[in-house]
Amino acid sequence: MSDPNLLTSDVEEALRAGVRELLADKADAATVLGRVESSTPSDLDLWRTLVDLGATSLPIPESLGGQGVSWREAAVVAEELGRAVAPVPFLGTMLATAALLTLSDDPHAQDALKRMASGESVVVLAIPLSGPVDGPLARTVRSVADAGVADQFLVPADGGLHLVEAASVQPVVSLDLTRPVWDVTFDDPGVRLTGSGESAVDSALLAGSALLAAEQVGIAEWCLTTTVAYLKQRYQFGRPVGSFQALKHRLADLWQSIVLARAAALNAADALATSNDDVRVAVAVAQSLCSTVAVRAAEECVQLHGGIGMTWEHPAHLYLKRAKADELALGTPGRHRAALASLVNLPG
Amino acid sequence: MSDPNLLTSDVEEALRAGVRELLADKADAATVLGRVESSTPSDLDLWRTLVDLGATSLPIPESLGGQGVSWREAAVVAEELGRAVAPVPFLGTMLATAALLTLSDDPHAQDALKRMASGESVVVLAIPLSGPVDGPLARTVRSVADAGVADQFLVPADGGLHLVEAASVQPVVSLDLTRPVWDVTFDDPGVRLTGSGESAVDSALLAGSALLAAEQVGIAEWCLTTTVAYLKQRYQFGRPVGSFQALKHRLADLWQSIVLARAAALNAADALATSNDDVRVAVAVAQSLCSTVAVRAAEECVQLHGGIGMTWEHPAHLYLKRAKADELALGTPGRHRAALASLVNLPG
Amino acid sequence: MTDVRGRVKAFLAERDPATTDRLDFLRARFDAGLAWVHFPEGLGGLGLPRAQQELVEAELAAAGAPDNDPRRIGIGLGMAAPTILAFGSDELKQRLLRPLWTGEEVWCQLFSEPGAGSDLAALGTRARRDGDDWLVTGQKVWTSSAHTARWAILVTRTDPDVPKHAGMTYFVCDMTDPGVEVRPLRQITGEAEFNEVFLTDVRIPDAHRLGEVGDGWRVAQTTLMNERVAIGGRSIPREGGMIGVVSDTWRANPDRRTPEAHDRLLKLWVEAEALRLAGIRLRQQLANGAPGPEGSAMKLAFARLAQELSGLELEITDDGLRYDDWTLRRPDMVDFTGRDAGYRYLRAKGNSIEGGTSEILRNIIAERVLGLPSEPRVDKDVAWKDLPK
Amino acid sequence: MTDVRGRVKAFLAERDPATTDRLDFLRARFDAGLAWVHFPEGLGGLGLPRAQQELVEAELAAAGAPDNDPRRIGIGLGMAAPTILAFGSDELKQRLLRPLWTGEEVWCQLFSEPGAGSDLAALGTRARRDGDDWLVTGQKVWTSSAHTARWAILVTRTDPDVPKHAGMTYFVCDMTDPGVEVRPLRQITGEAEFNEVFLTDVRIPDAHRLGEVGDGWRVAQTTLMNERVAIGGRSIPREGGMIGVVSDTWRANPDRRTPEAHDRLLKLWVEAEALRLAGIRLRQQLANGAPGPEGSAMKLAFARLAQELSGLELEITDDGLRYDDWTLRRPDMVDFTGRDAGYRYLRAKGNSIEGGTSEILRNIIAERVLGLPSEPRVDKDVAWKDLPK
Repeated sequence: MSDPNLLTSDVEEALRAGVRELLADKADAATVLGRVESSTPSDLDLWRTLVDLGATSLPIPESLGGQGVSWREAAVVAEELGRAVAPVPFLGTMLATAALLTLSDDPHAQDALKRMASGESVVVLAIPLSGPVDGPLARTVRSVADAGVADQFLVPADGGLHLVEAASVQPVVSLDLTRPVWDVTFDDPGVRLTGSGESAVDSALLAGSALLAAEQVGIAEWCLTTTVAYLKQRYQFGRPVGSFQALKHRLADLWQSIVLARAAALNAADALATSNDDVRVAVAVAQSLCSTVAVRAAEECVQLHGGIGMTWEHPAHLYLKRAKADELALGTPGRHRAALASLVNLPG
Repeated sequence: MSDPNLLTSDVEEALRAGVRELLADKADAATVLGRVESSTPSDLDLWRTLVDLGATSLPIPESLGGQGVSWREAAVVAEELGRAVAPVPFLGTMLATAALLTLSDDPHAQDALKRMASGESVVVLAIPLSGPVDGPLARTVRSVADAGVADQFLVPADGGLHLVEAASVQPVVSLDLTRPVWDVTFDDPGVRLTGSGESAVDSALLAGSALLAAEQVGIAEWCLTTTVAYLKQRYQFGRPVGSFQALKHRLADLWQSIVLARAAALNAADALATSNDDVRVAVAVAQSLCSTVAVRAAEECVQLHGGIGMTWEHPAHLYLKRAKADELALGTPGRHRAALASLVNLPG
Repeated sequence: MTDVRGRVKAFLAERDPATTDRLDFLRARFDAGLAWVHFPEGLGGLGLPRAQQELVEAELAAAGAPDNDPRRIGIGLGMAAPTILAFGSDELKQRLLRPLWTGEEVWCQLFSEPGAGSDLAALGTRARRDGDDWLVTGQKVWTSSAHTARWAILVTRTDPDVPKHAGMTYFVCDMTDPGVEVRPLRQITGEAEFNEVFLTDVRIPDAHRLGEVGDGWRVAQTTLMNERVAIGGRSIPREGGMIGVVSDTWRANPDRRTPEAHDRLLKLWVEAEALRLAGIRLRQQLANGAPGPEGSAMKLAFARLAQELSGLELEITDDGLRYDDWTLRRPDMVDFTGRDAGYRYLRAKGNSIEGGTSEILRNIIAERVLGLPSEPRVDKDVAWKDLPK
Repeated sequence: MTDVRGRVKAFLAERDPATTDRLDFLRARFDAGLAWVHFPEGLGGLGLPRAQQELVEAELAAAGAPDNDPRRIGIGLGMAAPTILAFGSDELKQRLLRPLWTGEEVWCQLFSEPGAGSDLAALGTRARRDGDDWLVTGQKVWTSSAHTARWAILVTRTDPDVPKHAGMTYFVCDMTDPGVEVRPLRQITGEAEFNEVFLTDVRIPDAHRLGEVGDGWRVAQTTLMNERVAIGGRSIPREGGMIGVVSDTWRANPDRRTPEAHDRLLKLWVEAEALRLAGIRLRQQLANGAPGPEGSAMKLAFARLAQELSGLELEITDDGLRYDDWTLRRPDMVDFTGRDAGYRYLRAKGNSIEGGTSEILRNIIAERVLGLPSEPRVDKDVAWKDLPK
């Protein structure tokens, strides 16, 4: 097995810079906090700009109006969206994209991908963001990410995937304010796409987990950077708080964890992009590690900000809630490790 | 359920002071290191003095020549022996004592207890110190603690306990220098004692685990105290190393763990002494916690001593080896927690 | 020795708790010296040893007497009262202690500031002398009960030209003064337990000063020494508190179980049980008259456990992505069991910050319990106004 | 640009590795400038970019050429050679570098002292001028290879009356001097990888000084900057190193498995894999000419992983109470896979101490990578002799 490519290319860095600049402009902390307290928590204006930038259709082939690049680039976008906890329907649409790409012989699937690439539609995969997806799905799917702004849903049922409009989409009071979930009810079977629904969902979960890992790296880095900046300018006992050794050591350890998490996340995206045999191992490694690191980073961010980190007005809580929800999303670290056990012959 | 008594009495403190004084005199670090490098790693002179002090026969009834007190007092002795990593056959004989006390209607058992109380015999329970004891025992029992100085063994076989002399006792190169193990072979069935061998071994394991927890508290406290003392007098960068905040916080956390471990160990000894229904829970809690705390304390002791802690001449390694061996002894923390799960209705 | 039990019985004989108005009963109890028996006579006490209070409480509880809802007025009872007793004039004691104890007047504590959290002595709220009064201007934060309080204990800076510990002065502040503005401070849970308090030329008579001018640090120490983890009179039962909630969540949700979560739960169960036992031991030490320093270990362990348990609970609960309510509530106190897993997770984050951060607590343990040397200090001999902020 | 590949081919054409004596081959390689191509001509190099060395190594390895056993002479190659090159006289370079590179003369490093571990600049080994020589007296510790070394790099204190960083001087020390006494230092593993070195009036010619008198700290920095985690040219395979050993132990001992140990193993497996990937990434950055600071993260993570893995291994191995051998051995290097679980457990404890403790590494990361402020310093402006010790 040759080594994965764990460097980001100049093209990838240019994409990152573009997205980051956009988010700095349209999704600073105050804007995001205001947005999530409103009745329309998802920012569709921002989404439209991302569509125009091509950032939402990176893995869709050019023939269908997408960018025709790879999941590596999508992971760059995920990381930047995580760094800003931007309230846009990226994860839900990427799950749908990955599923549809496995069924792209079907003209309805092609059409859906085209509409997604152009921004005409927001199509979301109707699975519970947390919890088992392997059971039979009820008419109501609970806790679907990004459902509130979806025009259509991809619904796994009877071994296939169905392209459906929802009968109702009910908001749920969600822990994660920047990626709330909805309960979605269907009463129309819609269009059944040709091909295996199971393998489509499997592909979606793999891609979604790899993107989540990238997002978690973005979250963790924001938390570390913000904490370091705060501790440099906060004085107590006549010294910058960041000069106290116990805190320095904790932040050094956190940085060390992020170095490992970043390598694992890049590896998962690269494995996905190159469709290599190792992708399941790569994704399980990345998800279990990055979930944990992001939660720890967010928890340290709150703690090391002291009282101010406990307030609603400081953005730290948005990251804490996202990090914790991400840990539950698409399998907890423990479940990813359990999956790994059989992949690498370490039976329990 | 009324609260356990988690204070030590004046009598118990007097016992502690007596044992501690004796050990300071006869088992300081240099003496112990010299002893364990010799061909006779167990210190029978010291043992004899402990016998004379009554410290080895505390739970044996006065009618059989013992002190007729309880396992609480035995735990005080275990803690002090742990604090000194004293190379005496306390654990092995206490395991045998606990087993024999459940069979004390048998005149051979009474005789054995009498001989143990007087110091005439050293009787040891022939079970592997680490690893499962529930399987059928072979003619050779591997890794028996304190076997090298035993005159007789209690051997579980065919559902009963047998009082036997060993055919051979082979020294094993042991990780724990201050409590080495031996492989013991039997060819004579000896005397079968009346009563259930299983319940005798079960009682022995409960008592042994509670004593081990007390021992681990002693180990942990020595490691903390010694490290604190070293860091106060060691200067680097023009300051006592103990003034560096990162180390202070680690030691504060360690102290906190020891506070909890001590309460758990006292509770286990008290539950054993009062034969209360809760003893299995109390022992599982104490063993799983105290094992972990002792290992962590010993590992921190080595690390925070820097280079000197890595040398053979400094006693830290004796504690590290004992703490790690104790963690494996009579069930790892994970196994004790697994036992707890069914006791407190937390199924996996 | 005064027969406390006899006094209580005599008191009860005159006033049937079942038929006496609650407030009348409490006032009469104060006047009978049965409020806090270790306080002086005339101020709600009998000048007796503190330990005797337990007898009084037990007798009154057995008779079904109303209490003064001590959790609700904890700051008054635990912090203001001992400080007023130690440093207040006779007039102040007479005026303030009775309604404080009965709960007729709620108290709050104006100590922390945005720039002075762990480093309380850095505080910058200025008090300037104005005739027989002081004029106070500044901002305080993390003030619970400020919106219901009649009075506050307040620490101010009266001399910025001396080192920080030397230039502070301590007052009793009337919260109805027009210069006092209270704003709810919303937390990450959505609710607002605490407040920000803005003080603008608040006028405080010099007679409301506690301790000498410039002696505020020492007075504040008296207050803070009384703010310690309350050790109740009774033991917590096994699986009391958050471990019980999480254990029940585990039992109720077999689908969410994984071997990894199982062992994590068991580890936390073990630690929660050991923490409970450490509490029993500490209470037994107290009863024995020989309390150890273990209380600080318990606060540290409690915060960590609450955080880890609530983090685990979100993973094993039915749907951890949901929250119960983001409405801006104004609760009287923390409700760790009445709300859902998400609330517990978020609220527990405060356990290692409020009442002294875990970091400060570790410093204190390292220095006072273990005797490790302090770090080099750069702020001891510098005038407050010259400190970097 | 010099065609390195051509040079190697020409060199090999004249000397068949299969028939040439190993030492002759190595000496000739040095003389041909193919030892370290980034060194100057005449000193084993060709004055080329460092990256070209990899081509040389690959060509020679492909031809089956002997190497100079770089792990065995790591201190000479990695630390002494760059320092001699930067600060040595021409005579010293000519005399020392060739046998250093061929391995004919082994080097050791006399830096650490019992009282100067993390704080190297506190060292107290005194060098006093004596005519054209220096007389050196003191004690060094943790010296690997001292018992086989011909030469040492040595840092001493020449002026105790100035602050500690200013009064140090750096020398090349002849280990055969009669004033040098080497004693094995037994470790907790039972073996003695390291030595204590006692120096008593060791006579060193002034010509063996590297850098100016009083400039030893700066010279030592050159040495230490070259002592970093060696990033080999090749990737480690998955499950390479200790994780592979422990995974195999797991596979071999089903009886010892518990759910708790299982998840712990998987966590460590994940971290080991991520550490391996971080290494690949760092090498790719280096190859790209843009190395990041991640090497220090890797050392920190490596030490922690080695310790946790070996701790787990004792729990899951057949009988963790046994040890393979307490004999006082004198190994050339650490043998993490050839010995048993107990050895790995004990030896791994050194990973977070040797080559810079994990604590010092965290300081460095916090200050140099994260840019956090340093702590107040109490030792900067004090004469060395007045520092508390």
